[in-house]
Amino acid sequence: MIYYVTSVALILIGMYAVLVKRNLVKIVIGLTIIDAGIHLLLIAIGYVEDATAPIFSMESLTANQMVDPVPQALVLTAIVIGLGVTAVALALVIRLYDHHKTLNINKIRKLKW
Amino acid sequence: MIWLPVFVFVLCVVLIAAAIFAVIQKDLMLAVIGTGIVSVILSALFLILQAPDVALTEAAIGIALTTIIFIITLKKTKRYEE
Amino acid sequence: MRKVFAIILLGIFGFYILSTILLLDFGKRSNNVGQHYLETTVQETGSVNSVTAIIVSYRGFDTLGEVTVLFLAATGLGGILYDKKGKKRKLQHASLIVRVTSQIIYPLIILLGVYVFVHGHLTPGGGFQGGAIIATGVLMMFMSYRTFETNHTILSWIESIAGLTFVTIGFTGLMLGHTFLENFLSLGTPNTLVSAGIIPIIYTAVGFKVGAELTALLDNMLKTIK
Amino acid sequence: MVINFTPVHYIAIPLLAAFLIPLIAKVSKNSVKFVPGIVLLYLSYVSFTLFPIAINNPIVEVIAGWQPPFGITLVYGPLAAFLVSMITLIGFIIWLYSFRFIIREPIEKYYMLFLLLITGATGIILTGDIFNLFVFLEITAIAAYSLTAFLRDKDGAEAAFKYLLIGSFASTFILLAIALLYAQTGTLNIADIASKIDNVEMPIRIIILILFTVGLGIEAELFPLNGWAPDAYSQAPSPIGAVFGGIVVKAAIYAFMRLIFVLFNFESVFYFLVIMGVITMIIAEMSAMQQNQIKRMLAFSSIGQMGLVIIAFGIGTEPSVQAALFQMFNHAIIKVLLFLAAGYLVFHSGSKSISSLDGLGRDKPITSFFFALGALAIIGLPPFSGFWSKLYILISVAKAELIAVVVLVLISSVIEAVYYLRVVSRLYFYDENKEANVRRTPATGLIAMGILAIVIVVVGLYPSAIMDVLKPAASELVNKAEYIRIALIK
Repeated sequence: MIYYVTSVALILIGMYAVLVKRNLVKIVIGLTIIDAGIHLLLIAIGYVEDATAPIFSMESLTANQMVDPVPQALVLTAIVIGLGVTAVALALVIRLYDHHKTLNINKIRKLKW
Repeated sequence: MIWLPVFVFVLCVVLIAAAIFAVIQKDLMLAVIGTGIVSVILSALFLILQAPDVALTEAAIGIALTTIIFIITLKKTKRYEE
Repeated sequence: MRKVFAIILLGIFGFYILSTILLLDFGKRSNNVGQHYLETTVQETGSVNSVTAIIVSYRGFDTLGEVTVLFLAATGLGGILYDKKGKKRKLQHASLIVRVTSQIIYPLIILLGVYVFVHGHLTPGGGFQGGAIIATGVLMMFMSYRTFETNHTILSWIESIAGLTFVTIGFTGLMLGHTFLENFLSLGTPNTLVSAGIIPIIYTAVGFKVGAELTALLDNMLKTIK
Repeated sequence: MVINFTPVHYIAIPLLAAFLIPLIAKVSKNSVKFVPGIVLLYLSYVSFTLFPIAINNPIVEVIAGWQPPFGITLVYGPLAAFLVSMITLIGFIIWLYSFRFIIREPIEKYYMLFLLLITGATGIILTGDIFNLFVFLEITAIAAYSLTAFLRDKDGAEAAFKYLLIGSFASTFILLAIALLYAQTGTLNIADIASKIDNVEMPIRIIILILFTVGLGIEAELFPLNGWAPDAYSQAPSPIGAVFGGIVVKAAIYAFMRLIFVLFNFESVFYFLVIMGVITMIIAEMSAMQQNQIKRMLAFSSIGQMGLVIIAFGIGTEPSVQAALFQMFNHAIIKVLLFLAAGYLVFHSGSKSISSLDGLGRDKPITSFFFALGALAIIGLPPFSGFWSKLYILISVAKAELIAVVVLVLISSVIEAVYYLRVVSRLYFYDENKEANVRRTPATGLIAMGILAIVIVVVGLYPSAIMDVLKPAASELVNKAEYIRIALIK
């Protein structure tokens, strides 16, 4: 249960950063924190108590002693996708800084909302 | 393993604290390090949740690469929030 | 004002999401797709690591998409930062200790990366993790030797050939079997290096591709001059 | 060895080509331009062979030999076949137009991103797996962000960043919804989820629905979530604006509607859709009226048209869905024509604002003619295709006895007519206020626009040609049990 609460807290903290913070880098940090929260949530959904990692490293292990591998596969994909989005976002930040010489979105005309 | 729930609780509290730190810190370099700490603890939690594959990915991508590209961005732009 | 507004909005959102999520079971086993995978992975794919089996085989199409996402990110980043590169960075090396140490560690990191993706079907890890580790090793060299250059031609060759290998294996499956990405090699004995059919081949291709892509991505970002 | 055409070609072949482009660029930079054209032409041929089969027997392709629900499937039913073929053809036309229009470096990156953007949209439509849908959505989104900033100017980077922020929120919501669905049903195959969704408790189901509505509504340009669209449309290169309006939005609407009809087909959702559609339409048309930049105007008009499509889907009967699909098709060809024509008009006049288009009808008669034709078609004047789809939508709305909605649709059509005719009259009846850039429009651009214009006129004369094809497509979307049976190969 504590994992669920923590992951929702992370998602909310990240969203707060995206909605309230005025600094471009901070906003991107917020996005990575949201991602972290969702990843934790997915892994927690797949967890089974007193089970081991889904790797049949010994003959004696059976399917009933393992956690659900599907959320792990999904999170792996999601982490890589998150890296891609973060990289593109930061490239845009560098571009915007190059044009405006500021990271404050209040000083960048169209990004106000 | 009686101490494990306590340990998890402490990790979760530190995780949230690090995330809040990353959001409110004015020095962006420290904020980025805060996100790095979030990734480190997340990686540990993944290990506790029996997801070594994901923990390894988070370690290689979340801790190392994401932090590095943030730091490169800060080098190219500005370190302090106005 | 906007702070208050945002907090109220997030409060409502958080309340509904949390109350929904708390309805879910925690730590219970349920009879779902994952359970089926666990029961059949070793016989069907020959891979001991069921996460790897899911990523490369059962949901291999996702992985093709995932590789494409990284490829897109590297391409898009190159496009966005295009005309800014080409200038020389400041030629200031790191200290002697750092240089010597990274000189020694560099091949070890590359080796570790290769180990991780070659053993993806046996131990935790795989193409994405291995590729990221390799990129980290190259980055260390960038940092300690400011003159360290990666050869872009070779990088894009590795990237393209690895990507082509992936899709070609997919089409070979379509021609020899019946479906795209179907396994067409013998499964071998589980828990040995040469086993699990096409999984290690695909993961090796993914490892090279991810390594080359992330290196190109870091290089592109580093070469952008303020 | 005989190569059998299967739906996976739509995704694997463009990926193969995209991975090849860097190598081709090393050999000869100029030949890169041809790659997307060849790929899209090949895929059009694939559509040509597969489409007649799929109309009667939907093709379900299994990936990697795992039967559903354990593996990922591609569902190529009548509806998907129709939309994918449409996307391929329109993609080919837009490529033809880009051929001479995009002269800015790095050209090879432009064509890679362009090809992958179209592939992502195709994947969204074909896939039968919900997480795979998310992956393709991200492919589309990342390609779209990069292309929005492709011109590397101030406004482009701003628009792209805004789009990226809103898009990241969208993917957050969709991923959350997928996590909840997996926790509740234990499967990721859409048809399998649909067969188990009734066991899910109502509150959770509604939360999942809201998450999907917000996530996909952002991509599908629903009312409060479409703030990114006008900026992205107007700052991206013109052909990319056309891809957004003609292809990406269609794929997002398809995904949204598929999920609504299969997972959440309860009464109140459809009322909600009608209301959302009306609000979206009215507000977008009002905003379009106030724009002084032509591409922003087109973007708002596009949002308004999507509102109309959502209304028709919201009625939820088979004829209304058929009309909605017809409207989607019409909007795809007409809006692409408008964007392409506007691209050259903007290029010739040297400014994005509407007032600088004065008198261009005399200097650039052909391009202006195409724009005028597109404008008349999208308003819904009788000889053109836009008329029929609007008529069918109005008929089905009237049958559902929603007279207020009929009135609102008519009012918004009038508003639409006002602002389109304003631009057309400026093209033809105003005096030239300055020297226009007298370069000739390249032949490839004219051919691209010409094909679209011919399609508009021909479909306008023979609407039944498209309507007949759409009949099985509409019944596939509405009939939930049938979809589950087909997609699970039972």
